[in-house]
Amino acid sequence: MTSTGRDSRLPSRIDAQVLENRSEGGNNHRLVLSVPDWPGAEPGQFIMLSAGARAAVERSDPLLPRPMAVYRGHAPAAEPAAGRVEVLYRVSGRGTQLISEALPGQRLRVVGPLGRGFPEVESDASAVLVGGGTGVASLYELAARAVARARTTVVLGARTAADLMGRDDFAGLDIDLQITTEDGSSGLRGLVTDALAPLLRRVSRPSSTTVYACGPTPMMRACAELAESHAVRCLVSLENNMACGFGVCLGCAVPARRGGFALVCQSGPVFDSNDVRWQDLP
Amino acid sequence: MTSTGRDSRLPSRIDAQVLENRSEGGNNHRLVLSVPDWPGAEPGQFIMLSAGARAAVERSDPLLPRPMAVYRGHAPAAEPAAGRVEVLYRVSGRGTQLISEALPGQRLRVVGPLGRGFPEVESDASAVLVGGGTGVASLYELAARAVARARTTVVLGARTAADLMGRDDFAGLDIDLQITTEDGSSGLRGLVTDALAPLLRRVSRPSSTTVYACGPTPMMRACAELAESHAVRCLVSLENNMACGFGVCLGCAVPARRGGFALVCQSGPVFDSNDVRWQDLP
Amino acid sequence: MSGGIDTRVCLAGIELRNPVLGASGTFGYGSEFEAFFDLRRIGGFVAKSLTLEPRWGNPPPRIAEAPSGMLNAISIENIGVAAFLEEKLPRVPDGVAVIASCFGTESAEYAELAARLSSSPRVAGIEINASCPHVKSGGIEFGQDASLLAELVRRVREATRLPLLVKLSPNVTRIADMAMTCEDAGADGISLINAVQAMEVDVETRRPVLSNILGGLSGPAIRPIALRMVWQVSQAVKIPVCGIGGILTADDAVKFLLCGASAVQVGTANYLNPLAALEIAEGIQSYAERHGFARVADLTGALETRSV
Amino acid sequence: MSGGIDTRVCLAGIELRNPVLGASGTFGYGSEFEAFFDLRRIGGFVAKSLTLEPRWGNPPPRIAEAPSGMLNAISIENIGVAAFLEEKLPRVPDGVAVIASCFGTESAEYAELAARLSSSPRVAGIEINASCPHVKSGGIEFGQDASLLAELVRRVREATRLPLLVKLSPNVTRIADMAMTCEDAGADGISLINAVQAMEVDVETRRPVLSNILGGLSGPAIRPIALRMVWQVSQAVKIPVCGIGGILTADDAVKFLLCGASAVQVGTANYLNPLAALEIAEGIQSYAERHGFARVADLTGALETRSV
Ligand SMILES: Cc1cc2nc3c(=O)[nH]c(=O)nc-3n(C[C@H](O)[C@H](O)[C@H](O)COP(=O)(O)OP(=O)(O)OC[C@H]3O[C@@H](n4cnc5c(N)ncnc54)[C@H](O)[C@@H]3O)c2cc1C
Ligand SMILES: Cc1cc2nc3c(=O)[nH]c(=O)nc-3n(C[C@H](O)[C@H](O)[C@H](O)COP(=O)(O)OP(=O)(O)OC[C@H]3O[C@@H](n4cnc5c(N)ncnc54)[C@H](O)[C@@H]3O)c2cc1C
Ligand SMILES: Cc1cc2nc3c(=O)[nH]c(=O)nc-3n(C[C@H](O)[C@H](O)[C@H](O)COP(=O)(O)O)c2cc1C
Ligand SMILES: Cc1cc2nc3c(=O)[nH]c(=O)nc-3n(C[C@H](O)[C@H](O)[C@H](O)COP(=O)(O)O)c2cc1C
Ligand code: FES
Ligand code: FES
Repeated sequence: MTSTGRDSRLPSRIDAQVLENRSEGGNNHRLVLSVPDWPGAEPGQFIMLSAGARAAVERSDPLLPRPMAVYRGHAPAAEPAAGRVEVLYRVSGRGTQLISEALPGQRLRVVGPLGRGFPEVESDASAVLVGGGTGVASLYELAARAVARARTTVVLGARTAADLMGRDDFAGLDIDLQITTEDGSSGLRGLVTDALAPLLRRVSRPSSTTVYACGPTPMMRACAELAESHAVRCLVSLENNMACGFGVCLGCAVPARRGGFALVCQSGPVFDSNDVRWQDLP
Repeated sequence: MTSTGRDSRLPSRIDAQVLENRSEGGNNHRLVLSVPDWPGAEPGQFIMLSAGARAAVERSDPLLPRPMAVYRGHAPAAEPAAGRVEVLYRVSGRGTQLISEALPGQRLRVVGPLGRGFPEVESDASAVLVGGGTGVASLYELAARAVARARTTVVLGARTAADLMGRDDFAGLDIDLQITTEDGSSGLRGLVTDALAPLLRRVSRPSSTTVYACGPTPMMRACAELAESHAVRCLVSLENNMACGFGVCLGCAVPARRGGFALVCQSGPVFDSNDVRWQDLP
Repeated sequence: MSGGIDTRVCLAGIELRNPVLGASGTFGYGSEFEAFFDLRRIGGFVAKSLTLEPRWGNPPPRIAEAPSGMLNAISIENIGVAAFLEEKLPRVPDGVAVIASCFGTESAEYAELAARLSSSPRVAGIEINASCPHVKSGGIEFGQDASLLAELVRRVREATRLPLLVKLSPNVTRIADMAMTCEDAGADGISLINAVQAMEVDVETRRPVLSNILGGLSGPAIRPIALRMVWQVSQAVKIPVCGIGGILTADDAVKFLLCGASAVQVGTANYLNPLAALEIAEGIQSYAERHGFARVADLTGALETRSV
Repeated sequence: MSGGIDTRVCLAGIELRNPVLGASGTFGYGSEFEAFFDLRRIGGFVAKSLTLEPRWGNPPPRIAEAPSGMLNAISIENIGVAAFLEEKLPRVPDGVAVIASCFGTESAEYAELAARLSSSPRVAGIEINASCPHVKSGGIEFGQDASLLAELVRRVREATRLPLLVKLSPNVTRIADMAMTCEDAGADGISLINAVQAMEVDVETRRPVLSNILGGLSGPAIRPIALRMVWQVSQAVKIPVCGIGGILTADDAVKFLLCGASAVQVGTANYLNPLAALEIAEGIQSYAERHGFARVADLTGALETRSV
């Protein structure tokens, strides 16, 4: 697969300190970590997060760290100790449950920044960002940087209003924000693709428009198909199961259009949708 | 082995709610649980405590519950919802570490009351209670009940003053309280046996005097030997490794003087020291 | 568990109210659980393995904790078959299936145990604990050698007409071969797995943690191994399979049923939660209802495998 | 690790700065860890198993979580021996012992791999991954059949003068017999254990979690099993043993050394903590110092067993 992102910064293992960790209603939580010397991350890069600095040593179940997008990273050049990493996550299983129990002051193991993020949005282009479920978290930095360079539209979807992630943050950006919920409790009733389709129909310059999608596989597949039918480029950020996050377990393989597999943690998580063999995804 | 205790109440499994759980300095912690319908426990009985109501289901490591003496149990006949169980524990490993992280409001799994406790102290007898380390926690209820019936002396020992458990509670009882620490930071410098020996030398009626000991095995063995040399009866409360606490794993076996083994959780934890084959204890 | 769908299953000819049994060595002789729940609400239990004479086990330490599991080296401490028949069995309420587990160092001992146990109408079935080293074969376990195992099962088969389960040791190269051996020798069902041979060391004392050096690993740590073996055995034999190993929840139990087990045994989980077997039985029923199964028995073998 | 006691060990003729290696399939080709620490601070690593030609693995899902462990069914995806020699090996800093792991479906493939790898002075040793099903024997793994294993080790032995380790499958009845077979066939050392065959099921979809249905269980869950096998093998063979399985901490590693291992490999722990191998190496040294050992090598076999 062709690499879509910019060169990534070297990852390291950091024992980060919890500054904030709270529910934002429903199962959505916001975690703010103090990470001195955080080198910064490109939009779309991620970290591997363990629920303790000695997580697996003190209790080895659940064992694996969880991949989490860097929702917002803050790497102040002048004052390295002020480094911050923010994560929006949904408590959906045993690993995220454990992460949600971490109290301010506690240390969590972070490995990152990892992966290749989104390429820089071209100036004067049109960017359409589509986030569903936890995929929303991978898009905030991209939106924040795109807004100065391109016409930026963001579609955020969830099952119901309470499940929407990061909505207020996105609303604070100078973007065209559209919300969809399956039950109609907020914004358009329906799926993100119900909002994306009319947007793509109105596109005047397909060649300078890009769709950036992150969410459940069926959603990304649908976005990719829609974009293709309008001759618009589509980049997707895949959320695969991962054990390591840095290319040594080979667990995160995704079937590649050109044959064989690509590692989501190394060549991705951002891929050109044409490079993914969608029909072979589980 | 001959049973030393009174009939135990039927145990049940209870999802108890944490009312208080805090460090008392050093590694000693006090846990207060709300246990509606707590049937009460005899002095020396214990519970099996898991660090969560769904402990092993959410995270299966560490797996086993931990046996803990009922430090103080409160079973108000009139108002069953006011039942309380108090536990004094030392954070010494992975299980107690996890228990120490439980926050007020959280639910912990309790199985109990378990085992056979101390027989009732005879009126007008002399009772000498000797507690070392976490063994102190098994003796408080006994001391509190003995004081009205017998001349009661309590010897509490620890490595250093900060390790002493429940000292203020014992000091509030109308007993003769003696403290020993190995480093001399509080009370007599030395071991509990250094305080016990002179006490036993002064005993006038050995046949109506009983030593009640709970602590590390070498301590209990030394107490048993001292008592025997003064022809004084000695009851010990053994702290064995346990998986179940109610007689089905056979993991808590202790070599019995009369041959074979006895289950600490079922025939004990309180035994007549003459019934234990001390030389075969690990 | 009144109302709702049909929870009954048949395991090797033993009719069970529901597919959950207490596992041998973790359920005592049944009465220990009566303080906690009415035994008639689960399928039944397999009693602690019996020998002809009462037997003490290993000196302490006998147990230790392991990652998501525990080690034990109890070594079949039990009250002997006579006391079991006279004192323990009569205390079990009617309607609770009691399976008796037999243990010996020679086939003849197993056969005699089976014969004596068959005299009681309260014994619903026999389970051969094949994890005992055979004295005449230099410490090789019955369950680790196909010809020893075949001979053992044949001898016990001749001694009893009760439903006969063989409980397999997981410490073998090809578990399915062992199961087929048992089937050919006349077993009515296969129970698996027993604990996995393991060891733990104390780095401070530099000694093994167990007095016996080696012990058996049980609990959730071995569940994926047990599940694999149950699946392999279910493919290989026609007789029913009883799944055992690390089951803590109804979901865990359902996995074994889907992989082909007709019933399950709950072991180590009883120690953590004396109500585990009951909660698992109730949870299996809810699962079956939620997923539109007409009977709990229909869960058996309902795993869908993609073409590979 | 400057100052302090002598940490060097010798594993089957391979001189190691300290007894900690990264395990095959968990340490990539080494370079992936250079962002995290200087590879010269651990003993070295075993590279991902190589086949003669590059090879893709199984379709996703390839991994799943298990109690205190994980399942994988990667199936030896690798870049092939040529790319390894040309592209990967030259990138490893001098002074880091690289052991090449070989994998094939016939003995001849293993022998050819060993021969080609022996041409490079940067390969410190060969490890035979014997967990591959032998094509001509109907899917039986080399490591599960003593005669297949003997033949395999002999063929590879003839093809290389490099130190030769054989990595054993734990899915066997008597691990010590397999190790003795390797010793007799000319192996210089035994690595054990590989992952334990296992399975996981998703109760919502009622499908196996892995596309391959079966996978290998690794991580702390299997540590007590691995420790038992290392102890059994150390008693049975004279050649050195390399301990593998669930090692997360220095204490875990020390247990393997005490049970007879000359060195250890760290696997799954690398995923959770890319600095695990380094921290374990440093922790072993502190342990040895704290317990008054003159050299880390003296830990090997220092377990005290009571008379049983
Ligand atoms: C690059 C990337 C970025 C992500 N960013 C975010 C984010 O910012 N916020 C957020 O809430 N979620 C994010 N996810 C998804 C998140 O990692 C999973 O939701 C999470 O791992 C599920 O863990 P759990 O403990 O809740 O579930 P469990 O049910 O405990 O997980 C069970 C097992 O499945 C694995 N697993 C299940 N679903 C996933 C998944 N989608 N991805 C990886 N492993 C999975 C776990 O590793 C575990 O082994 C991201 C995933 C990737 C790959
Ligand atoms: C009847 C009884 C009453 C007890 N009362 C108290 C009390 O009131 N307060 C208190 O602090 N402690 C008490 N103990 C001891 C307490 O149970 C242990 O200190 C505790 O289990 C150690 O657990 P851990 O998680 O700290 O240690 P870990 O190091 O995690 O334990 C490791 C393993 O060893 C086992 N283990 C280690 N030491 C013991 C032990 N002494 N008893 C049982 N299992 C052990 C654990 O079960 C576990 O399997 C009592 C023990 C018994 C038998
Ligand atoms: C302490 C203990 C004692 C056991 N005793 C026996 C026994 O006497 N007979 C037997 O067949 N299995 C015995 N087992 C094995 C269990 O029945 C069961 O097969 C094994 O523990 C795996 O199941 P689990 O993971 O649910 O515990 C024992 C297990 C434990 C933990
Ligand atoms: C994802 C993954 C891939 C593996 N690939 C290989 C391999 O290619 N060759 C090999 O010999 N072992 C392989 N192993 C096995 C490990 O080297 C090791 O033997 C096993 O995982 C047990 O050690 P651990 O518990 O420390 O991980 C792999 C293990 C995992 C988890
Ligand atoms: S997550 Fe391990 S290689 Fe990608
Ligand atoms: S702790 Fe299980 S029998 Fe005593």
